[in-house]
Amino acid sequence: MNEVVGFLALVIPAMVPFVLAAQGTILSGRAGVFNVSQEGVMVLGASVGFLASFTLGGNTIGLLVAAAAGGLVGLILALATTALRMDQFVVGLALYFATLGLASLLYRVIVGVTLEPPLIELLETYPIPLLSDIPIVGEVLFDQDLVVYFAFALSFGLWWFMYRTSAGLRFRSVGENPKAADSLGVNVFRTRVWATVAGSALVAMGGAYLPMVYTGTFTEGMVAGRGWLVIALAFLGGWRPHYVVAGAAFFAGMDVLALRAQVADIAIPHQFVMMLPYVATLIVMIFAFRWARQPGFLGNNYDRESRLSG
Amino acid sequence: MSEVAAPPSTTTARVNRAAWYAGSVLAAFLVGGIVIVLLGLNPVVAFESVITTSFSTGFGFVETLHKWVPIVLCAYAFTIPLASGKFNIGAEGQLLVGATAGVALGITGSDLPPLLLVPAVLIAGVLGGAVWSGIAAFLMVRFGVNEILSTVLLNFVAFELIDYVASYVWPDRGAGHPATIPVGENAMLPGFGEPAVHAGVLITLLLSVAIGLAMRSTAAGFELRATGANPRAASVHGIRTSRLTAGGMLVGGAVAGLGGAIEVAGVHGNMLEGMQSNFLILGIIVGLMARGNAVAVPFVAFGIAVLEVGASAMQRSAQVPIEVVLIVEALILLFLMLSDVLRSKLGSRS
Amino acid sequence: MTEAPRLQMTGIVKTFGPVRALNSVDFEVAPREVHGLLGGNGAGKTTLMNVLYGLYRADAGTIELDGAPVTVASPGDAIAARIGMVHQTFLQIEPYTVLENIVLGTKAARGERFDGPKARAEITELSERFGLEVDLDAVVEDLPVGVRQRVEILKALYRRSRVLILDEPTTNLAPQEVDALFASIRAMVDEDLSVILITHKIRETLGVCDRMTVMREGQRVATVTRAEATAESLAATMIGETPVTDPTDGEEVAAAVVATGLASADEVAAADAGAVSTAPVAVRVTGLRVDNDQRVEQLHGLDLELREGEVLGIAGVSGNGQVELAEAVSGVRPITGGSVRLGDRELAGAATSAWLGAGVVYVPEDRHRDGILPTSSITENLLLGSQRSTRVKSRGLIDWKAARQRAVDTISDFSIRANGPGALAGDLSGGNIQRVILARAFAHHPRFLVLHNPTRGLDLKSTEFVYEQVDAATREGACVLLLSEDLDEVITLSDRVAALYSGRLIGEWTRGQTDHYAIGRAMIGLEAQDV
Amino acid sequence: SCGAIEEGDHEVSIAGVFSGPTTDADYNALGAKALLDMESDEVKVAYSESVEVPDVERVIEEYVSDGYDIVWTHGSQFYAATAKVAARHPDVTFIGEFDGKPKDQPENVWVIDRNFHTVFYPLGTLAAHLSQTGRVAYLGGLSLPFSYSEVHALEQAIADSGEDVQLSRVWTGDFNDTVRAQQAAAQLMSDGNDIVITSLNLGVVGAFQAVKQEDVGDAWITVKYTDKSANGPEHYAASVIYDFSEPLQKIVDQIQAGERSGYFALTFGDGTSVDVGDEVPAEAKAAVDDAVQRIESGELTVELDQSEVK
Ligand SMILES: Nc1ncnc2c1ncn2[C@@H]1O[C@H](COP(=O)(O)OP(=O)(O)OP(=O)(O)O)[C@@H](O)[C@H]1O
Ligand SMILES: Nc1ncnc2c1ncn2[C@@H]1O[C@H](COP(=O)(O)OP(=O)(O)OP(=O)(O)O)[C@@H](O)[C@H]1O
Ligand SMILES: [Mg+2]
Ligand SMILES: [Mg+2]
Repeated sequence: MNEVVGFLALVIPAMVPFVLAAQGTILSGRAGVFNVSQEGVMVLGASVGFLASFTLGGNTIGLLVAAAAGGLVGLILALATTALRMDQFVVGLALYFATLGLASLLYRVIVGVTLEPPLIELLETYPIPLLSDIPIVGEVLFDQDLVVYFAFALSFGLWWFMYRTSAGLRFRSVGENPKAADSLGVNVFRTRVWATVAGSALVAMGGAYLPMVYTGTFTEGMVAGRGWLVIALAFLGGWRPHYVVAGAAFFAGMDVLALRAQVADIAIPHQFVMMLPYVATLIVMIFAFRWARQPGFLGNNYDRESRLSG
Repeated sequence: MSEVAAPPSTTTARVNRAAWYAGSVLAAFLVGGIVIVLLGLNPVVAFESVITTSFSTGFGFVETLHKWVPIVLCAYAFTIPLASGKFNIGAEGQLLVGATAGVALGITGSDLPPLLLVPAVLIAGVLGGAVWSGIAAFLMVRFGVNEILSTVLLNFVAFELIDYVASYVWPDRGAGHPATIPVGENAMLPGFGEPAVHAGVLITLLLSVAIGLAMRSTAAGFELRATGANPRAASVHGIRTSRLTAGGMLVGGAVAGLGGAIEVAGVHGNMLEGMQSNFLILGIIVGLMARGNAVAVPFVAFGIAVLEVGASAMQRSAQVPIEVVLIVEALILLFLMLSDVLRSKLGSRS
Repeated sequence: MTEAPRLQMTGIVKTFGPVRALNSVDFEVAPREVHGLLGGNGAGKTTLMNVLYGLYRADAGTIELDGAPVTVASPGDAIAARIGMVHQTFLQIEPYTVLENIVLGTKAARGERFDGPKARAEITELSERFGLEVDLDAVVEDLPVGVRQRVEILKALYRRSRVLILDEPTTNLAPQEVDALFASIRAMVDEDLSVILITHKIRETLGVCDRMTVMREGQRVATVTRAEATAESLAATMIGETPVTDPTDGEEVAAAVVATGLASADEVAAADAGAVSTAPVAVRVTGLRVDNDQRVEQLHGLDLELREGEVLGIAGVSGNGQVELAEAVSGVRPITGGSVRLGDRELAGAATSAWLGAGVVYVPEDRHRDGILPTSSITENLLLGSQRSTRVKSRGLIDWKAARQRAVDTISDFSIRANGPGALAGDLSGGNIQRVILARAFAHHPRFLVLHNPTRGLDLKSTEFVYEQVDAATREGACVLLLSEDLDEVITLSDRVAALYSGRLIGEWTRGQTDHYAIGRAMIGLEAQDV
Repeated sequence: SCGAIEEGDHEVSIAGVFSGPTTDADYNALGAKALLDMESDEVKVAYSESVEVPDVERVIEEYVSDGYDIVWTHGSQFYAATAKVAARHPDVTFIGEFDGKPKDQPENVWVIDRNFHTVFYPLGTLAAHLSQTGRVAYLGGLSLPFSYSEVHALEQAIADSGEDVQLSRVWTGDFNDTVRAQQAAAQLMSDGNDIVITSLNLGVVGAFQAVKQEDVGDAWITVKYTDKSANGPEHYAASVIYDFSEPLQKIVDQIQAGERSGYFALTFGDGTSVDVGDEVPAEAKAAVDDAVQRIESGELTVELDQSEVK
């Protein structure tokens, strides 16, 4: 029992950056904008989130400033790919570089060379009354920090929005067939812009969560490829909010399991254990063809007057 | 992700485009210069070293050529599958597995004569890379697994794999870093001149010509592009699209794998963690800047190699922090794209 | 006229780069009028309507509705001004249901949940009133084109349009369905709508339109009332000349005559009656079994035979196995049973390229999806399929210079309206795309030509052109399998005609013995007469 | 510190090559500090940071061609390349780092032996005396020979202490992956270990956060390179602290005196020291002091065993 709780207690926070960043990714993806700047934006989020918490005091501020920074990057991506119709992939990669550089530069300017890393308080947990008293489930799910609750509420909200509201119906149509959506009066431009801005803000929050829950400080490599995995996760989850949560649980679970196996002194070279999450994902994808569908117009720019788009 | 077709190219159009591109690079450096000034550093010294490092010394030029090789090869690893509409984001994994295969042969076969061993090492690299992209190709054709996903994941698997090889199979105990012991002398590519340029540069040059020709003027190259443009129409007209896309992935992986083997046999003499550097991203950028045009790839790659070599010089000579280099690279890319937009806007007005 | 016109477009100009698609066009539609919009491929009909619908922004010109000027900068504005449009190529969200496609973006969907009972009831009522039956919960991508057409019309009606644009709506419909559509149009006009109908079929135009406007090369050339118009005058205006036909044989007469809609096809065909071919059998299909995309068997052991130089016409409403038949006998779709022999060569099971090599050439129905590489040049599109042939190569490599020259020649031979051989195929108008496809098909010197709806959406001149090409091919000994929903076309071109219904061939009529109504009945399954 | 070398400006010019950012408050910050301490009217310094192993040869060559007199590569991963370049440029003097004594050391290369195994011995002593559960853990980054030598030194110390303590070890695969270090440390704790001996760079910040989740006195952490007690003073057991300023100064002095090759082993009093936390019981602290003394006096030698840990 304790084993299970201990395991899940590690999995839940490990899921959060994946969930936030992947929901951000599918939000813009469902509007047709294929963002590939996640790795950089998460690092920027971690840096800016940490720096804001450190200088202004308070993690909430840090998260908000990180979200704003991410949103700004999203705005650049959105405008470049809608108003200017620049290639989404190239702009995304350029922003990956830029945000990666900016993250370190800001840290260098504000903190500089020191032998003592500056620290911020970690996020506090807020047990939900009654619910947190449920054995196992309560301990694991309802005794967490606020960002955990936010991530899950957001996922449910996104699912509700996309599949249960008419605004969601309009929203998804933009990523499937913007010309058809446009011909019915749906504002493709505006939809793409807000989805990309909001999506990128979520990605940055996913990054900002890392220093706040794990380390209390920013380090350059702390995102460690999660941004790239988030793209894989969006495909794995078929660009749907509910499947993405399941996919994030799978990623985080395999990751924690891999370390667990090492701690338990399993006599396999640790490199093979560390491969596990990636190999397992590939195997799962073999059976994922049923749900792994992507938005029909993902990655393409829409030009109303061109016959080639739409 | 769209419009990878090469724009029409008359001579004036080409000159015009080159001027625009030069302008965007300048603009990027201008903005970068402002950042450098704000940091209280000297942008003139910084940029001088970017431009001069590759050309002022023989060593700088050789280093630039040596950096050019993996960038070109990774760019092909990206653009060849892209022609058929597939995104190979796995060049670094393929490069590493190619390097592993190359190093395996270079170590175990160190007694063989160079005439045998060097080609064997390169071929091993090619096969290693092809196997790695082949996994993605198989999953794509057989099970419909998205290739972006599989190639990204296989990169991570490759990182662990080479860490294992460098830690357990042929570890170099004194390296202070995960690295294998050196390959035999006989496995090393011959060099020319002083400082020596390894033969991989020549191989890459020849390969570039071959790939450019193949993509442009062979039936297979045409079929690859046709598949990318409209897979249904291509198959209606007798093209075996899944075989072709899989083939494109395999060739892409093979080229990246060759890059790995050349890095082993030409530059490092062993396999070490981190040898993939940022060739994947640079390769993708080169491929995209060249609009997938195989002929343009080596030229664009040379520009990027000069920049890469010059970028670290900027840090050395003017203490410009490394992250400013990333920002300048991003700006170059953005401004290049922007120049395309502006150029076509102005063009359509006149 | 005492009433203000329902729609008044004045001085509309639209350019695409170097192409001047609309050159100061005036266009007027009266209230409760069915207004035909005619013109050759690329004349600018769709462009004019896209301007009206806000999809294209005009360079100059004004629009008035019921006497009041309106600005239409986006489709949203058009919908607000109660303009509805059924597009030439469907604009539908394929993974959505019919209901979702219809309510998408409307006010009704905004206030309540999108699958609410109110919207459902309203749409059901509309579809009954106008005879447009659909299953609201079906997913659009699974539907046959005819039904998807109805979805498009319902979309416009649901938005309470007062002006409804139908851009070539009949191309996908069987004769009976066309009749039903025209009945719906009449019902709409009775309810105060004005309808703009774009079509290439003069007979239809004369049948349903009150007035018609003819366009040519981006300009309006005439507007006439039905009373003033005759088929000949319309055709002449469209083409810009009186058609000079110098008939050398019966088929050409037939082609020209049908194209201009002058006479009943039956009469023409009768002129050359009874000529049963005795040439050797070129193609023999036996026991052909084929599945559709959903792996449901569509053809259950079909047999047919074609002799050299013969045209076998297959009439039928789409969705009865046409696509499966056409793709199976051209080697594109795998065959689950039976045999297809070309001469004495068995082709079943061979790769598509082998069929192509043997001389089987296929002109698919869906040009955009199956026919062209939209982002590639005309040169490259013309090369598609022959890239491995030695004809196009020099020293083992594709000779692009020669290919470009061939493209230049083809553009002039086939009168393709394009900006040179480097123009992207996707930028061409529908008719010109078809010319590219046909040019490519004929360049293969086919032994067996499979044509599926080859003139759908083509103007008179182009249609005539296709007929001439088919004729030339048969004279060289090729045999042709013609699948078409255009009964006139089938009867005119074919030596023998059969109807395809539910994956079975029903009846057989040889040239001169055809009977429009008998075939029509067979097409919709009223004549259960197996061969 | 700008500009290439101009003749006659300075007596000596020194270039430093660092593997990570100098803002890391860790190994590279130590290096940067040592180098910048040297800077004066007579001594010109410059450095490159975040240099990857595959690139280091080029970076060194560039400093050589810029005319630097001394090139110092900070980190044993750079030794092979340093020796290789040194052989090509007999006029320039190089300072490389190594774990142990290299076999063939060029005439113009100084070697700094980081001597990790020796300084880890007292940490083993400390852990043996401090542990209440009888289970202690080593948390490393990459499984390299030097980290094996640390593990063997710990084993030796534990055996010498006579306590019944079991040592387990985990490698996160990255010295700087803070998040994974946090997860691994958390798992080690939940597995019953009460002392975590880290051999990490930035990753240690994450490990601190995990250890801090436990009650004070029930869990301890030791760190390497810099004093990171501020991360969690109540759980902080000890650091092995490194200082490169003095050694570098000494070596440069000798080079200027004409001694162009040599071997400098960092050891207690000469570049390293052990700092024991205030909360550590006196008995354990005494044991550590004793171990340090015995090493300093030469009474005790810690065996250098770089063989793979099974
Ligand atoms: N985990 C879940 N939680 C809640 N509802 C679920 C869940 N899994 C599936 N569903 C149901 O499935 C529906 C959407 O899932 P599905 O994967 O079928 O999407 P879809 O409509 O096919 O998406 P699209 O067509 O946009 O790709 C939801 O409306 C919901 O009723
Ligand atoms: N989006 C576009 N981009 C470039 N050129 C266009 C575009 N739309 C139309 N054109 C050009 O404008 C002209 C008019 O085309 P349009 O589609 O209006 O013709 P049409 O009369 O509808 O022909 P069809 O009967 O073939 O449908 C053609 O030359 C066409 O190539
Ligand atoms: Mg049209
Ligand atoms: Mg679905």
